[in-house]
Amino acid sequence: ACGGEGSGGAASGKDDGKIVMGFSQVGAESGWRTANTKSIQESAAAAGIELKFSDAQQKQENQIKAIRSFIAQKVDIIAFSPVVESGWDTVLKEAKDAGIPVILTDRAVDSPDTTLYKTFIGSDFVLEGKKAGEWVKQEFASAAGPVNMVELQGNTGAAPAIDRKEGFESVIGSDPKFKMLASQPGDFTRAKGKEVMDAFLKANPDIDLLYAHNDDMGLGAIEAIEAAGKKPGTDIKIVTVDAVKDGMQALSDGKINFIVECSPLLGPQLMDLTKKVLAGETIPTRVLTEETTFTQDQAKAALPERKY
Amino acid sequence: MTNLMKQRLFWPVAMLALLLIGNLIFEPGFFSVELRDGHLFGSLIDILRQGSPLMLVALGMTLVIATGGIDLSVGAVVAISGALACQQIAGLDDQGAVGGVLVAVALALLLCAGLGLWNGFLVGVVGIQPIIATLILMVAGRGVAQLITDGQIINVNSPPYKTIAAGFLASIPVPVIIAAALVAAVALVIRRSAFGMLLESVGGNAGASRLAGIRSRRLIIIAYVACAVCAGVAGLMVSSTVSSADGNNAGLLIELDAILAVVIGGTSLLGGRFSIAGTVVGALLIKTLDTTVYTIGIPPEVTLLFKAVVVVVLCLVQSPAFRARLSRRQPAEVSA
Amino acid sequence: MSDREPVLVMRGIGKRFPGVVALDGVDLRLFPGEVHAVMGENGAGKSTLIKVLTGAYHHDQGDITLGGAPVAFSGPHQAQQAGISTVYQEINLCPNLSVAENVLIGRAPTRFGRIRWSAMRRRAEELLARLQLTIDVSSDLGDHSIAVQQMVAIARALDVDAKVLVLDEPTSSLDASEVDQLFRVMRALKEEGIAILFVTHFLDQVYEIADRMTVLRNGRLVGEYRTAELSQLDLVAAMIGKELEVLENIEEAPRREVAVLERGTPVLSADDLGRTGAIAPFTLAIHKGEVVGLAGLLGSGRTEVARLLFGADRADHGQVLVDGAPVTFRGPQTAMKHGIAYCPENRRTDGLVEELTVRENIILALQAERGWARPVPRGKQDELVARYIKALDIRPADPEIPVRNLSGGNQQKVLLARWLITEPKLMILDEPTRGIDVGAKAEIQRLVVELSDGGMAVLFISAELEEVLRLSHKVAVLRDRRLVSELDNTDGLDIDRVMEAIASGGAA
Amino acid sequence: MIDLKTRMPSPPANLARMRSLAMRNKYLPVSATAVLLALMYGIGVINYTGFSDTQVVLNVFVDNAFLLVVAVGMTFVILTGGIDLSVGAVVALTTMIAAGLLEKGWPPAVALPVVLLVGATIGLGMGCMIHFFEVQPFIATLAGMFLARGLCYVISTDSIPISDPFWVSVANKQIWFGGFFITISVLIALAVVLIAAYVLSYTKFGRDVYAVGGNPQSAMLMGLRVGRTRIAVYTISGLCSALGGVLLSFYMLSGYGLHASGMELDAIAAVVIGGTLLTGGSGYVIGTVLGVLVLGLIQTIITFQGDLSSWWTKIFIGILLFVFIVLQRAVTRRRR
Ligand SMILES: Nc1ncnc2c1ncn2[C@@H]1O[C@H](COP(=O)(O)OP(=O)(O)OP(=O)(O)O)[C@@H](O)[C@H]1O
Ligand SMILES: Nc1ncnc2c1ncn2[C@@H]1O[C@H](COP(=O)(O)OP(=O)(O)OP(=O)(O)O)[C@@H](O)[C@H]1O
Ligand SMILES: O[C@H]1[C@H](O)[C@H](O)OC[C@H]1O
Ligand SMILES: [Mg+2]
Ligand SMILES: [Mg+2]
Repeated sequence: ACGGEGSGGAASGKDDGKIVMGFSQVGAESGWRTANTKSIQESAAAAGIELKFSDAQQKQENQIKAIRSFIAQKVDIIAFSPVVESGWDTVLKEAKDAGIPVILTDRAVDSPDTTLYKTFIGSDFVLEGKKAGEWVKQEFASAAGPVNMVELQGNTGAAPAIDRKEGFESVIGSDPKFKMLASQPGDFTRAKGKEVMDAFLKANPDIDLLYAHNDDMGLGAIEAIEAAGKKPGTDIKIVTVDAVKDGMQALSDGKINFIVECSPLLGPQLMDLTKKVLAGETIPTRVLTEETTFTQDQAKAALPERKY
Repeated sequence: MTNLMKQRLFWPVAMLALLLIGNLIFEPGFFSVELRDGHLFGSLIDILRQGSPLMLVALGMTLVIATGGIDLSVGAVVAISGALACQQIAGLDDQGAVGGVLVAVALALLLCAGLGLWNGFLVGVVGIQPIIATLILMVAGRGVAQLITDGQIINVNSPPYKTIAAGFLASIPVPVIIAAALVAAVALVIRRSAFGMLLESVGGNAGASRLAGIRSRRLIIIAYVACAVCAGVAGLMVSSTVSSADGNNAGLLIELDAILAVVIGGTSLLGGRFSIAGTVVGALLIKTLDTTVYTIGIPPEVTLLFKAVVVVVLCLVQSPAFRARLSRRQPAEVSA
Repeated sequence: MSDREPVLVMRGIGKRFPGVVALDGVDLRLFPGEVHAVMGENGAGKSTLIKVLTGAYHHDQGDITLGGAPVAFSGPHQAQQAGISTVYQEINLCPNLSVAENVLIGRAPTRFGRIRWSAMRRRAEELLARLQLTIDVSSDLGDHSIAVQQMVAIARALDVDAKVLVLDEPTSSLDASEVDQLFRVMRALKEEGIAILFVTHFLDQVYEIADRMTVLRNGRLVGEYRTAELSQLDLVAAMIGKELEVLENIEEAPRREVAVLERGTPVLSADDLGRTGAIAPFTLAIHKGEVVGLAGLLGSGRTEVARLLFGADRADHGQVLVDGAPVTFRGPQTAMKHGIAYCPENRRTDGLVEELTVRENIILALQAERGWARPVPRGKQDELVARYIKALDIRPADPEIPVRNLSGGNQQKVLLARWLITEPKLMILDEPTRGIDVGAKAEIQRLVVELSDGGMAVLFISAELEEVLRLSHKVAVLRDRRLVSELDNTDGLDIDRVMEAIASGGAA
Repeated sequence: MIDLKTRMPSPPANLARMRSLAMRNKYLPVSATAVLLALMYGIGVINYTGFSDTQVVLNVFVDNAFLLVVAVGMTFVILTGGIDLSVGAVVALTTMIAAGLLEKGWPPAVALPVVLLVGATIGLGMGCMIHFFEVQPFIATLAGMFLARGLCYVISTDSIPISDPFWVSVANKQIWFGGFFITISVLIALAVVLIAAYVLSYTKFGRDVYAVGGNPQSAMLMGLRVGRTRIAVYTISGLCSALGGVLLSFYMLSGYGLHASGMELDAIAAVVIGGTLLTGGSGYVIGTVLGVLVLGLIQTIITFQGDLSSWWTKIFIGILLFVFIVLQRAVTRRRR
């Protein structure tokens, strides 16, 4: 059932001039990630690029192994979403020595040697946090008393969690009007988001705002808020990140107030850049994903053609 | 005997009480339980409600551990159960139809029973070491769950399905009732039949049990099936809570919590003697610990340290050797 | 002897377990160059005294001096270092290690910290040869019969440069020649001035080897005697604390009438039954009301015969017939369904579930037969268990304590009780009197006679030939894993003839 | 008393047969694993071009050197009948401390011993808890796991890059021979394997490990220092985890609290697949090496397959594990 033909493909790509790309994905830890994978697979097919896909099951070791194996298989280009920022130098040097260009997607690496990869295409998580913070600041601009906030973080240690917290704080932190009552990890999942929100609601009777690092946790929290007899979006304002379909639905239903988009649809841009790199064109070292933010009204308009 | 059982449970119960009181200090309203719209509402109720899936998984795990085994696949089973149920329900014309939801739930539990049978077969018949036998399903099972959901989160909008986790019956949350009913059922079977004793015998000395004519194979299979079905019910609860199925994250690492609950409850991982009541206390203790983290507002960076300290303290106070040493400390005993 | 200084003195030793006072003010003196027996009924406290001595248990009261200096060992390791070498009652070795290692682990020969395996094997072979045991010392200990394991445990203790040698029921599973061999060695050690503490339930052995003895009863000291000055009758009286009526029972222990049994269709017969590598194909029939004894040296295959007949091992040759009809054994449960019971020789690994209670252990087989869905009603359990605790005099008579807390002999009785309550047609008893005190042994022998008179067939295995002869209608002789002859227990049959059959490997 | 003069010595032919049989039984699991591993490799070579390249095999070592070291430590623990769940966390903590110290400018010559010491100390602590206070190993080491991961986050929730020249040079050093290369980590791992194999079969301590695993009660009565042995194996495991962490930090050149997540299961699986019994007392380090190779080869096959979706990857791993373990079991099964 699982793909029979074992095209080990050391040479398979080169002969017919077809580009072979090795792509190492983090895993399939969220709907966002799955949409990301799908986008890459589909756009590769559309661009006529042969994709060697490898799933790292959330482990950096596995990604390094996969990249090594791509080098051994002599692919034309390697792209990957690093699980972690650090620790890629050795294997990227191997790729460079083998003359295989590398493109980073979704998350960056912190290597000082920027010649190890051609470009990084993805969102700026810190910026996302800032966007969320700015909306909050604006939304509560006229509010008098202290604004009581709670935060649902992503997995402890995950880059988007750290950055989105940092971005948000950089905007809000200085303003004494805003009070962060509690901030706990909800592990990017709905179930955990709900559980943590349950506890927040018990401990803090008047919460004005919830900032969730992704839609899923926000959606879980909505359930908790409703179970506590409050109205999400009204009694408690909610801002989240991602803009997946379910999040957009809740946004247009008025249960979420604002979503900062973090698009998983990196595929087309990636394929585009791939061709440019292999054609020897110079490309910018940082390509930002085309992303926006959504208010409730914008969500209503965008929802019908939302794919993921 | 009953006296001894009580003693065995004394320390976990004391620890649970201590944690609850700790919460009370940080949050004066912690113990308040009120009736809101005819529903019981409050932090204590939350602990029971949120603890229900863990309690069920731990319940099944207790039976498996009693045979001297272990089941690492429960987390995957939790995910598969929710995934299949939601996938079925999502395909219904009318998601609100009770009949359709019941069929979906039954299918999910049936599949779980099948998975338990698979584990039981590998352990009891093929004779593979339990940790490895169930590791196979632990790894592959998550893949299966994601295969069912196509890696996405499947949403359902089904009031009957939602009842499993969010409903109330006679003011009491439905998941609590389900968990209590299953615990009671298992306890009853154990008390009223010889199942518990034979299980303990197999776990205590498999060779001697065989020579005493016990069909351990059958018992082992039953234990793994029961465990998987319990995990399946837990999986339904988990997915019903958020009206969606998340093949990757549902029940992630629940096996560790469940094993911890069983052991805190006084059951040895070596098999043999087990205590259902202990497991229940253990599960509540773990859930309370989670809640405590949120209530006290322990920073995420030190949450694990906090848990480590609690587990260590709990193990130590429960350890007779530790208490003996403490009380022996004063007069310089010539023991060394 | 007593003019010399005692090497070991235990004074006023007290030890209590939850609910039981195992030792209460017990004194013991041990002189160099003597064999000193500790005597007492099952549960009298002999093993506990030994474990207190070696630091395996912490005692609550009393003190111990070794070579004049007070000692308090934190564990057997220290005791060993101080020159006390011990063979504990239940064989305490590591079945997963080789025989050689079991003999020498902890003091294996090394060079620059590297274990010299060949030297170790040689040394182990030598030590075993001292006990006239020739086995492959690199084989796993667990592959050997309990008797061989017992010999290995003894060999281990002998290797130590010890002042005191403690032997807790080392002979319970040994046959006559092994016992003889052991005594020879003990005498030699005695000559070297080693003090030997010896526990056994065989009175003959005590009178053969011991110089003095200490008698315990219910955890209390009865007295210290010179063997020569205490008659067997007085010894038993001291142990039991009752006067002669019990003794009379023992004296008149049953002797099987030379039976003329009308033998119809056998309850169970083995037709050319065998298992490669374990026992050569044999044919044997056991009839209703008949006691068949199995005789043979250790390792001759008696246990293998028993296990095949119970379906514990799968035969690869021949067939089993129950009441004349062939039956395929799918495991012990098939045998049990046909009314066969098997009381294994190694109670610790094959018999008891140590953490279960006495009651649970007793009803285990009965319950297994009924399946888990049909529990034996609690009332019936209590009644049955109470009956057998009383009948076999299991002590302490508390059905709800874990069986692991019972003394060795009492554990053996629990195992017997387990099978008796299943009321089998055929009872296979593999060393049922191992570690059982004189009184209880007579009881068990009487029980066997009663049961067979009542129509039960019994296959009786014991290292004690007297016992086998006394009880059996027929004795099957094994040698080298082969059934070599079958002797009817008629007038002419005596121990010598059985021994002869064993030795010559053919009919006498 | 009967005196039997005619004792029959066992026929030597029979003895030799028994001996070879016993030998075969003893090494059967390991040899079976080796044969199956070769088979699996063969299948890979047939199915995938480029698989037969020697470097592919060497890469399995390069990519799993740290796991190998960790699994060797785990072997000691499992041989005594224990288990160590803390290894992955200790590996992560090691990378974190090392990265942290190097970042602060500590010289490698100081940082290296410090991290090894930390690992060993954590192991020692858990060993003491297990021995002195009779806490079940599963729980004690679970607490150790919480503690070590918790400490990681206390140091930093973010990952810390390592740019120390020594570390970088070791990490990048490739030892070439005949067109193929291995890394220093591989050499270190192989050295650890050899030392462990020697210790286990040729030193008193090693044999004590087996004895304790065979029957701790008996081992105690045999006068072996059970407590010391037990504490020592957890210390060794802690030390090996720390060394594994150092190798991982060579591999990744970073410290991170989420490194090596789930590695405890990989290590346990490797040990058990290598034929070591979880009940203790039986197994070999060479088996563990084979076990690691099996896991590594499965991983390699999956990358060469190259077209598996995320969930099929998991299912495929499960299937390969299953096939391997069942075959292994079928080969080694003893007739009952
Ligand atoms: N670990 C224990 N826990 C509780 N009670 C125990 C324990 N060990 C022994 N006992 C009790 O202590 C008493 C003495 O037991 P001990 O084993 O010393 O008897 P013994 O004289 O060696 O008997 P036997 O001849 O049957 O071996 C018995 O009543 C026994 O039940
Ligand atoms: N020469 C020997 N002497 C003693 N034991 C041996 C010898 N050779 C093998 N054995 C071991 O004895 C084991 C048990 O044999 P078996 O149980 O049939 O003996 P048995 O007749 O019941 O004797 P026992 O009185 O020792 O129980 C075998 O598994 C074998 O490993
Ligand atoms: O898991 C995804 C998550 O939902 C968040 O939005 O950041 C990107 C991904 O890691
Ligand atoms: Mg005794
Ligand atoms: Mg025997």
